[in-house]
Amino acid sequence: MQSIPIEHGLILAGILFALGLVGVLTRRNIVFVLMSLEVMLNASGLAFVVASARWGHADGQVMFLMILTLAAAEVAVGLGLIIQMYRKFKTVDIDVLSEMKG
Amino acid sequence: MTWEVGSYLNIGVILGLVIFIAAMLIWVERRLLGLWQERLGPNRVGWFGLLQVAADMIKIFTKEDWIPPFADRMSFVLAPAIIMVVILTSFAVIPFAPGVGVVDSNIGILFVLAMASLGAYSVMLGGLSSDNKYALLGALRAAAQMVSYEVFMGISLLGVVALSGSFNLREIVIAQSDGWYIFPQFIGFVIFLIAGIAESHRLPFDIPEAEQEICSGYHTEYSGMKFGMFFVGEYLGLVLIASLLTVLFFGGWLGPAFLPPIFWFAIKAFGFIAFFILLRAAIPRPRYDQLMTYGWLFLLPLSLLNLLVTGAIILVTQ
Amino acid sequence: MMILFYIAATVAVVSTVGVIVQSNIVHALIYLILSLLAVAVVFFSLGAPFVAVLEAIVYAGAIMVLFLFVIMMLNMGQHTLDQEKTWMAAKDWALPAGLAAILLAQLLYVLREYRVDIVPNEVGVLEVSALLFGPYVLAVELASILLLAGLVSAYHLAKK
Amino acid sequence: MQDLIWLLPTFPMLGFLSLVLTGGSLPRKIVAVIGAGSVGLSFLSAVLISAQFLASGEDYFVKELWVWMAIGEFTPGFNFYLDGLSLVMMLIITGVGFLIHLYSTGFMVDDPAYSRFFAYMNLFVAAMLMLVLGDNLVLLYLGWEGVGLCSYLLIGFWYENPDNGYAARKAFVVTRVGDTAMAIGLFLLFTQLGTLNIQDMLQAAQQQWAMGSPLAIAAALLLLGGAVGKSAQLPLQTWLPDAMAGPTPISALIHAATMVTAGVYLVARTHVLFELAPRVQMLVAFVGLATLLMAGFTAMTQRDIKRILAYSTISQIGYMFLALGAGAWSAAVFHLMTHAFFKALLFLAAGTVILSLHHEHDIFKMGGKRKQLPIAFWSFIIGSAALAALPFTSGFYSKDEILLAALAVEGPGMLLWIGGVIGAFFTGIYSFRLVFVVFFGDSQGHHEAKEEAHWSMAAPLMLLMVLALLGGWIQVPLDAVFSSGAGHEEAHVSLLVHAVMIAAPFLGIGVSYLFFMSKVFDLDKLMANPLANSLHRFWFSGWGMDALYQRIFVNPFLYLARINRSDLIDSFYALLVSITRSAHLMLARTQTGYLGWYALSMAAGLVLIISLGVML
Repeated sequence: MQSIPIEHGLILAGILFALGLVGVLTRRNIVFVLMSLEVMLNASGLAFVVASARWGHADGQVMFLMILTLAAAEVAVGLGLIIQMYRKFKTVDIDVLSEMKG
Repeated sequence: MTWEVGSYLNIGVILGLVIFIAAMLIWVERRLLGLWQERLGPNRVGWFGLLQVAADMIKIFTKEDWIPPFADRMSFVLAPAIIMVVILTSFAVIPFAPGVGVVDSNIGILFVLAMASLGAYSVMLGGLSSDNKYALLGALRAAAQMVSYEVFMGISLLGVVALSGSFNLREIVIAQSDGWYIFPQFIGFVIFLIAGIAESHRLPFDIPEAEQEICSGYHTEYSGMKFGMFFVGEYLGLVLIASLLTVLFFGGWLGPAFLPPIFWFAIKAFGFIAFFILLRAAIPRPRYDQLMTYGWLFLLPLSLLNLLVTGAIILVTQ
Repeated sequence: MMILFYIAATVAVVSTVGVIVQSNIVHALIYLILSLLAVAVVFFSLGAPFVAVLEAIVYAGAIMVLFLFVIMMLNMGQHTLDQEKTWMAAKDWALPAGLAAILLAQLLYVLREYRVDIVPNEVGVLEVSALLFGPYVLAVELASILLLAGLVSAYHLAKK
Repeated sequence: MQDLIWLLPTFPMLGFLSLVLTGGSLPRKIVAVIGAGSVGLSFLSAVLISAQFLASGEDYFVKELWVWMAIGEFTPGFNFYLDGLSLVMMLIITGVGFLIHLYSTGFMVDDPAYSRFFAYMNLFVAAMLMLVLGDNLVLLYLGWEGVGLCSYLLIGFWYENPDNGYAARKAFVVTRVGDTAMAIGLFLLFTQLGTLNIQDMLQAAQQQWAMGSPLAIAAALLLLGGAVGKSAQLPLQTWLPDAMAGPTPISALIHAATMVTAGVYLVARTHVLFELAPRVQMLVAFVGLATLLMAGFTAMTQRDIKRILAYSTISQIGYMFLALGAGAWSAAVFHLMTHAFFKALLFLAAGTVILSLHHEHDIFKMGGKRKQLPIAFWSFIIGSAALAALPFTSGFYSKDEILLAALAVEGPGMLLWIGGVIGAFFTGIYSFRLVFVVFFGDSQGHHEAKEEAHWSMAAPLMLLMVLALLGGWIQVPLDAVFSSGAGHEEAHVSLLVHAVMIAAPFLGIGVSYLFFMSKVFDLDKLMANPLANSLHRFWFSGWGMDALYQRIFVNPFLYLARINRSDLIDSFYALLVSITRSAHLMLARTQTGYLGWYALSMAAGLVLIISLGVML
């Protein structure tokens, strides 16, 4: 079995994170924003798993499970909010929700 | 993870056999239904109508493979492929007999569950991309039903996992040398059976595609080979559930030595398939909300209780 | 395994790009599922089969179904697709993309000194479970409370 | 049974909790049963416990429940201490308290806040029992503040009227002055003697402090401060007349029979300290004397039936302080008990009169109520007789003891005695002035008197009448408590002394008769005299104490508050506020409400922080 350099795993996580960030920053459709957020969350989980593999411990995997739980709860609440928003504003444009300013 | 002996041959033979069996099931089902409903079933093409499947295949392959112009092309094409891929991949971890199987994985059960959860996309994407309200309704129903029953399916399996101490399907079969898990895990077996039928949306739980209510649901717009893939996929799912029941609760290939192990497996699996067909003939379809209520308010607590009691007994007896 | 890792990584990156540039939301979701599955394969190649499968079951199989479910419920139709295209003007992309690129460059710069090869050893279900119900049992309880809170609030929010 | 002493405060506490937690949703009958029944049960257990305690012949009994808190050496226990003194107090509180609760079930029956009333009353009884049964000063202080709180709540019971709220606040603030002194006293005792357990503390004080040592004087003075505040003695007496704003049963229970005598109890409980500081003890006597005379003058001039009784209470507690100062501890407690009987009787009877006249308080608008309210009339006759210490009533025995003890004091004994006798003379005047004006004479005003009250109001009056008449025959078991007490030797005094003491109240009654009954002397003519008139006004206002305090304390405080409103320090804070404000306005502009903008800022911040981390 060949070895994998750890930095490649971390670089992958970094690339995914950056891509997710671009998605969060550019999209106006809130569903896309949430999806990009999932990408970022997943990338951070990946970093944990890479670290776990580096040391041969299971702790990183446990952390990933926590992130998974967090993501599940976050998505449930986030999608509930999206449904509410769509009912109220008839749109998924996040910039419509800019009433709370100043 | 180890590959089985002669694996490439194995892969080819198993894939071919599984698909062939699934196709033949179409004929088997119609004959059996005919038998139970005191009519004949297909009997014109070939010996006992055995070539009916071949005839159907010729028809399906030559039919126009039409994609509605209003449909979302990518998802529309992807949907039937997903179900085929997902279920055929699941067969990779099924141990048919000693030395017969594709891989021997430590996470076999989880792999099957993962594939089953991905199978939901086939139905949902198919319904969503069709841009048809019946299809959408079917897809919505399918999403709720499959996601819900996946949960009980997973939990009902954990009793078996706890007893055998492994996620490896081959080890689970070997652990049943002393006794099949149908006895200590009867409740788990019943729940898994029900959840399995719901997961493969077979009758009587074919709510996503109920012909009488929503006009065949998610595959209303499908025709030709894409429809054929959905159709065969359903029978593949049937074979998969039957195989899983055999492996998890009925000792897999284990049996008296006068028959080779693979035959024992086949006999048990076919018994389940016949049982499923009998269910289709015998039981009416429940209402959608009844199915969901039944699942969340009865099956979920029951499966959790089953797991709890199993765990407690294991803890005490160890 | 090494080849598996690189193939999966490539797939993950490409499909993630697909997520952020797609204007059709269903397509974007399919790309996202693909990306998650690719990451699951990466996990597998790193010797973490348990989380790999969980990634497939929970992330790709359950959470993304929720997304699809909501998309179905909203059913936004053709005009949102067009709107989405107009929202994706190049000038809106410049600044975020630049920023993300800088961030990535920084990360790469920080990582330049690490040179550790990992030989993936399988860390299986047993080890993870022993940790989960040993030292991390409190975290598990908290996670379950979090899930309960998520359940209640999602029910409340989505209720009419 | 003695072990069950914790039941005593528990019953009313449970009553309080059940009434409070149901929030007034219970029907009145059940509220009455809970409210009065809990105190009744408490009384029953008090009687049983007392019987057992007296039969056992022990000097004291301690029930240790649990350690309240433990901070280093400071470990006050939640322990109950029973001896003769707390036994008497406990019986008075539960017994008289029960009668007043019973009376209240009838008196308050039309009040919308029936349940709240009984909740407060029950809480009060529980706190008061805690006060008298606590074996350490911290527990005592808990009860002390508890009764203060209940007093506040009940004075302001009819809070819709702002005046009542004002009276409640006044009572609270004025007693707080005394309580603060007392708290400081507790700190002093603890730091000096290392314990707050009363008995240990007293023993330690006797061992460590010499007679008249400055520490003993300071401790006694501080405790006296608390006692003076609670018992409405000079100079903190101004709150009690105003406290009459509460419902009449409250005045009977809290502001006559029990709470206001807590000061007497405190001094009696810690009498060893006062014996170590003879000057302070003398001060106690003179405080009592001054208070009783002052309150006597004022009571003669009041028009409000409850205020008259309130001043008479102040005056009677003055007698108790006089006794305490004279070292006649048991006489003080004895008078405390008889006073509880006849003053509760008077207040409750006054309540009946007030209720029958639709809450009319002015005695000169009453008159001729003898026939209409016979029970109230006889209650007043007996109560006033006991108050004026006519022979063979309960008040006679206790006041007699006090005056004899005062006479026996070395030094200013004669002065104290004469003052006490003059006070008795005044007592005769004002108590019978009340009787003559209210019950004899012509019926004044347009008020239609109601029928005599329900049995729940009549029965307590009857019982209290018996107690007020015969209470003087009760032997209080105090010898063991005050064994060290001075002034206990039988003083041989001449017959003349006795004659004067018996004659003084009769003289007062006679004067009162001449003024208010037969009208031999014309009051109006007397009032025409400018000197008498101004004196009357001076006394009526309670020797102008309220106005004095308004000038000395309240006005300067308000003045200080006013000039502090816009001072330099404030402007500094105002600058802070304006800086914060402008910063806020600046930052607020970054709050665009666009999620993308926020995320962008976060990302930029992240980039910045990582750059810093990488560079450095």
